[in-house]
Amino acid sequence: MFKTYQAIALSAVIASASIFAIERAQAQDEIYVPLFTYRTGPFSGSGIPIANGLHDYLAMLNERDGGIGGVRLRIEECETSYDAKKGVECYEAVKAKKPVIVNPWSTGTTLSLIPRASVDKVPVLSMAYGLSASADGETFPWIFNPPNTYWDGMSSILNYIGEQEGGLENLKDKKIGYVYLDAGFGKEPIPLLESLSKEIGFDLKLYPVPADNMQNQSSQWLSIRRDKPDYVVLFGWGALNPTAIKEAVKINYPRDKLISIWWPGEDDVRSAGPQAKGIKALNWHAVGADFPAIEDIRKHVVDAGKSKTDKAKVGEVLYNRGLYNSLLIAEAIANAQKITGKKVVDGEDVRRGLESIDLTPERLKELGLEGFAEPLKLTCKDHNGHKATFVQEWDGDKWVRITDPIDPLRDRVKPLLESAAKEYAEKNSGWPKRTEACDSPA
Amino acid sequence: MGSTGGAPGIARGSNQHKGDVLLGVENVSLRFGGVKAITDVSFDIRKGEIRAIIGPNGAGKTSMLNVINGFYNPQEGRITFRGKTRARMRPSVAAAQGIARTFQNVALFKGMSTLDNIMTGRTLKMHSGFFWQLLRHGPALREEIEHRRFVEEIIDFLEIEAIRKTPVGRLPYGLQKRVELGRALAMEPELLLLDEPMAGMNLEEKEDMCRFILDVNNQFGTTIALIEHDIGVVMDLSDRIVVLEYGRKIADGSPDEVKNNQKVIDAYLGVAH
Amino acid sequence: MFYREAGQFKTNYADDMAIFPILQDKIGVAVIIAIAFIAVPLFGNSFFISAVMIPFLVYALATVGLNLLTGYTGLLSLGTAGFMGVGAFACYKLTTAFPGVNIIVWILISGFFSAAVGVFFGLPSLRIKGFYLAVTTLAAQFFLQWCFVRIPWLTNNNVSGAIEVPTRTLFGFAITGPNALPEVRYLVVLSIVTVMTLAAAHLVHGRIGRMWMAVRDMDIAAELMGIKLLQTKLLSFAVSSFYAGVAGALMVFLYLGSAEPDVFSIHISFLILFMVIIGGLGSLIGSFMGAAFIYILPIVLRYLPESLGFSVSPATVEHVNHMVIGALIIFFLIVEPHGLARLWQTAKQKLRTWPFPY
Amino acid sequence: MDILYSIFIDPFVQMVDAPDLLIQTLWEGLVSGVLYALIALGFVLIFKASGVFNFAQGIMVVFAALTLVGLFEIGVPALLALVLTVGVMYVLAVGVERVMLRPLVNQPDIILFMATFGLTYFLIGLGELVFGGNPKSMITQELYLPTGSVDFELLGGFVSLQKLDIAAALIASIMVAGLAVFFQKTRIGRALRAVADSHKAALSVGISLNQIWVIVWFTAGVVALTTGIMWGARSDVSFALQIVGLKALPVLILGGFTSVPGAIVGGLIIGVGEKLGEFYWGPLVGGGIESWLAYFIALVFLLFRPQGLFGDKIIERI
Repeated sequence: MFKTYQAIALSAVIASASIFAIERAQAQDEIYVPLFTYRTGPFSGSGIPIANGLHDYLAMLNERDGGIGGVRLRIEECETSYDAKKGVECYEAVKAKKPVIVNPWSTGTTLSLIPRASVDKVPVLSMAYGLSASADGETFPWIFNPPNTYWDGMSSILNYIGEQEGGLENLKDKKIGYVYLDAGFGKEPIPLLESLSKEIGFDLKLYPVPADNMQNQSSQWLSIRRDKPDYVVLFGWGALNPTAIKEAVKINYPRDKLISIWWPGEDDVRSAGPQAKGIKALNWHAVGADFPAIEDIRKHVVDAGKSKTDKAKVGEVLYNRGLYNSLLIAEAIANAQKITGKKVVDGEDVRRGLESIDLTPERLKELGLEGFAEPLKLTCKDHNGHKATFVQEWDGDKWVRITDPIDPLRDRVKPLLESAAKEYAEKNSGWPKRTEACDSPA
Repeated sequence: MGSTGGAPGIARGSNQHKGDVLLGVENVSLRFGGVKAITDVSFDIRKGEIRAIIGPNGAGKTSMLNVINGFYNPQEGRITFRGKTRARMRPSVAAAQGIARTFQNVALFKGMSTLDNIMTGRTLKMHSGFFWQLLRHGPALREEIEHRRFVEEIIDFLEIEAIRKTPVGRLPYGLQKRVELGRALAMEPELLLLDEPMAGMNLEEKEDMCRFILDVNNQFGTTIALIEHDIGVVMDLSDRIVVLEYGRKIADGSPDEVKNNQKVIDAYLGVAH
Repeated sequence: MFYREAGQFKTNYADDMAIFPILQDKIGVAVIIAIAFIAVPLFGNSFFISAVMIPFLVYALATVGLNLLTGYTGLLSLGTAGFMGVGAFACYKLTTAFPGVNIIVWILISGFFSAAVGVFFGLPSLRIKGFYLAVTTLAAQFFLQWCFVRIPWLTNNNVSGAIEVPTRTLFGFAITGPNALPEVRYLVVLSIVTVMTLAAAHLVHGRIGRMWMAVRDMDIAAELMGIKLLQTKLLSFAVSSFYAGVAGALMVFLYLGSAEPDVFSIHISFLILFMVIIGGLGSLIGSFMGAAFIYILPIVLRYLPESLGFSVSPATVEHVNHMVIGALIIFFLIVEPHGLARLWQTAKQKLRTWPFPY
Repeated sequence: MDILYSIFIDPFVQMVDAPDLLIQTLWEGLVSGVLYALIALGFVLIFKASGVFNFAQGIMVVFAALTLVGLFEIGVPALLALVLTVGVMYVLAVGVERVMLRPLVNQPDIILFMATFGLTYFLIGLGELVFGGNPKSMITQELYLPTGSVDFELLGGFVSLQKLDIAAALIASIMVAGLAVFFQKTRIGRALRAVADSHKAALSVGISLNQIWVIVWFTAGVVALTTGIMWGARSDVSFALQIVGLKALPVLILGGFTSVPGAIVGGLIIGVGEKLGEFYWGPLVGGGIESWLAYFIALVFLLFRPQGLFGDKIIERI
């Protein structure tokens, strides 16, 4: 028995030593890029392809180019299970290793990191999620959420619906249903929807899906059957999407009137079977693997067995989403090296690098991603870009782009953003004024 | 409570003279669904006496105790305690009025030590406020010490010093019964109900328990009502005896009267009806 | 040899009734407190303090609270996270409405809100017992979480639907918000947790604790001793929820810095129940052990392979982690169903007779 | 007044106005009720025979479904995969009995309850480790489950019944009937009922408790697999399903922990109740009340019948 206690005590000592070991000195010639990913938990369906895309692009740069500007990237994943608390823990764990950027991939974690970013000098890249107001670089110099906010996304969808009806004003007396995850993410666009519904005169119906009831949506879709909205907008995540699509098929809701924000992946739709054909979703980057850069990922990473992805899933929508995120990281680091002349850059440099992101078509071509996405330019003021998006349609097998770029209702979104940013700063009394210098005057 | 001071408990009841009715049971009937547990039973318990309730198994003795301390509410009849007649009441109210009891199958707080069990009996006498309790200082600590002193006297009285800090779950049955008696005594009851205090004991333990019961009655002047199967013990201990059978009272009187009552003899010898 | 109580005689009841009657225990506790207050902030790195110790203490506090209810009073609750949420949201409302009042005051006062809610959901406990009661507390959990999502007033109509922690100071030091140093936040949390744990120890060793345990062990007998069941149970709900509420407020204000409603999800309720049971029902020190086991062990397991130089994918680590924790829960329950606290006691008992066990 | 109207009158007006929707809602409620009932049934079986409040039942549903789909994905034919999965559930039952139940016999309920939490964690980890964490589509067609729907005109509207849901209801009924026969007619079934009545008495007449435990856990595993297939076909197979498993708790409360008919009736009441509540009354408070309504329904029932619908009346004795 005494042995048992000795063993317990010994293992406790070893174990606690490992906590302290976390803060290890990093090698001088590396750039540390932690990736917060979630390959487990109820949202892993969305998380896994994104994690693979994120990882593989950066890994490809390491393999093909030896990193960025000759400096290898140290890529480390931290598993968050899409739990804000674990996300914060990941942040604390990576902080000591001087990350040049963090990508929380969770709105909850992002919200916790926003105030810390400026203190710890770590820029936060929350790509098209997080706090919409953080698009305002004046108030949030350390937070970046390109290329769209949810408000942009929602207004693009409305714009698209308007186009279908021959003009936004024709939405008057139409009924628009909104099915959303009942959490910050899904609730964010509601103020925009409500103000537009008043202004244009369409009837807005809300169908919240509680997070713990994602796989049990029949009442929401029955209500849709009762209310017969002309269009349904879907803001879902994780298991919400496939279930919603199945339910839509079940009540025989016209598939072409169902338009989702940019999160459903191929798997989400595929599981609903052939009847899911015609469902639409927003997107801002290409789907597919026909790009030299992705060929390189195949060659250097996937085929070399250095990726966890399923080969067939390279080029799927969420994989490419992760890839786009890593593209921004890489660009920011490259820019930072250019601006500072240093090889090994730190968080402050990368923040400047992010503010001078300018992905022109030429630059994209240079990167082997010609036509992969719309050009994107960030400035000190605008950390988002509010880019146009396009609509893609599920043809039963893959997503197919069906529209030209659709602009968000920028004039509607802008005042909302500004007031939200102002409100945030006011509520958090003592919110610091921007002191960071600007490299690219807008 | 003044009695917690110099000579705790001792003075209690001694100035009231034996003989006044302390508890009156009038025409009580108790049913569970269709089953009659008690039918139209009346008797009384006088101050300072030891009153035994006997009868064969299933005669309704324990139910009677449960009625007296408010755990069951009879469908008919009245209970008068210390001159006050009551209708329905919660057991905690009966406790507050001065009725304590022990149980047929020991009902101690198994996870707590002997000391804590007996201290729990003092609950009603402790009044220090919640916030003093949080601090365990001032009135709370004083009170705790004061009552600890009282409880230690009970522990001395019952000769269970050695098991003071033992969790009662680990004690042998006989000692558990003793601790249970201690817990009831800690309440300084006016009326003490003992449900088979000697069940399952060997002779020596029984003698100890008899001694304690008599001492409680003599020293503290506590009125005692007890249920017991050992007729010998009952005859020796009690002042008066009430006999129940099938929920009805068949005899009531001094040990001698009861002993010679034909109905009682029939009931115990099982004469065919 | 060193851990002996022989020769330590108590000459008065106060000494005998002390929370730690044995001298070595007193010294031990003093050493632990000294380490916690001095050594940890001096030598701990930022990760250890802010991602390990602070949340550990917060969970330990909530565990102490749930232990008062489940371990001492015998009422099973799966609504702890909901009550924590009430504390957090109340604290947020209070400090944004009255920013002038010190945040620590509000953190403590928010406990009262959660206590009130706890009492409300404790009302059915008079009629409903055991696992049945657990389900009614699940109603509290889900209903409260729904309220956090659904009532925008609670988040001051924040578009993000989350509460964000403003900077607040104490003696000129920032104790909440991004500028608060981990050491400062840690000391604040540690002080509150220490004081409240001590208060809990006082409660359970006194009249109220005995009443709770009496209700737990045999409610009928307790009632016949004059203990009013409903009041006693509700008091337990109130105190327990108070602890949970303060823990919730600490979690958001001194650890996370912002919170969406799903921070207080059912998983946290379960986690805290694990901590109570693994630590030991009815043991305060066990609450800390349980919290350490359930909260710190996964962190250790997560970073162990890395610090030993193995490269394992974090997802795999997470999966193995789940399996190891699950297996360890079962293992510990088999070895010692009364929890780590009992294991600790047994160890002390052995130490007492060491090196001559006969 | 408006509030009262919208609470007490308007929903009923809606029901009368659109009877097809009412029927559809009732149907949806019944279907999810059947699935809740199946999860609860697993609980009841285990609780009856071993007194264990098996929290892991929800995760067993996911684990079983995941095993089935996982096996299929690595190339095992669907029906063989089904058989293999049943085998896996048997191995699980034996493992649980050997490793968990046997050493923990005679421990208090709460300890066994906690142990099933441990099992839950373990199965989550194991499932994700072996089959990956990404959600999978149920192999509906490969298992010859019908898809599509039966629509018919009714009272001026239409009601659409998913063939899959009909199949689910049918399979559930067959399963329950089969279990009933099993318990009533077979030797093992009688032994099982004996164990439920009294462990000691059962032991004294020579029934092997260990064997019984393996059988009930295995049966619960098969029930879990059925549930997993059905629910997986409705949404998909992922660990998010385990939260749905929690809904079995209010069902159990309603039905009583030991009553098989109770689990079924309770499941249907909860299923129908929460769908009606969400559909007709949910919009009054902004919707999403389904997450807690079931627990409230159970709570209200409990206040009037603390022993559940089918439980025996509790008489306290001292």
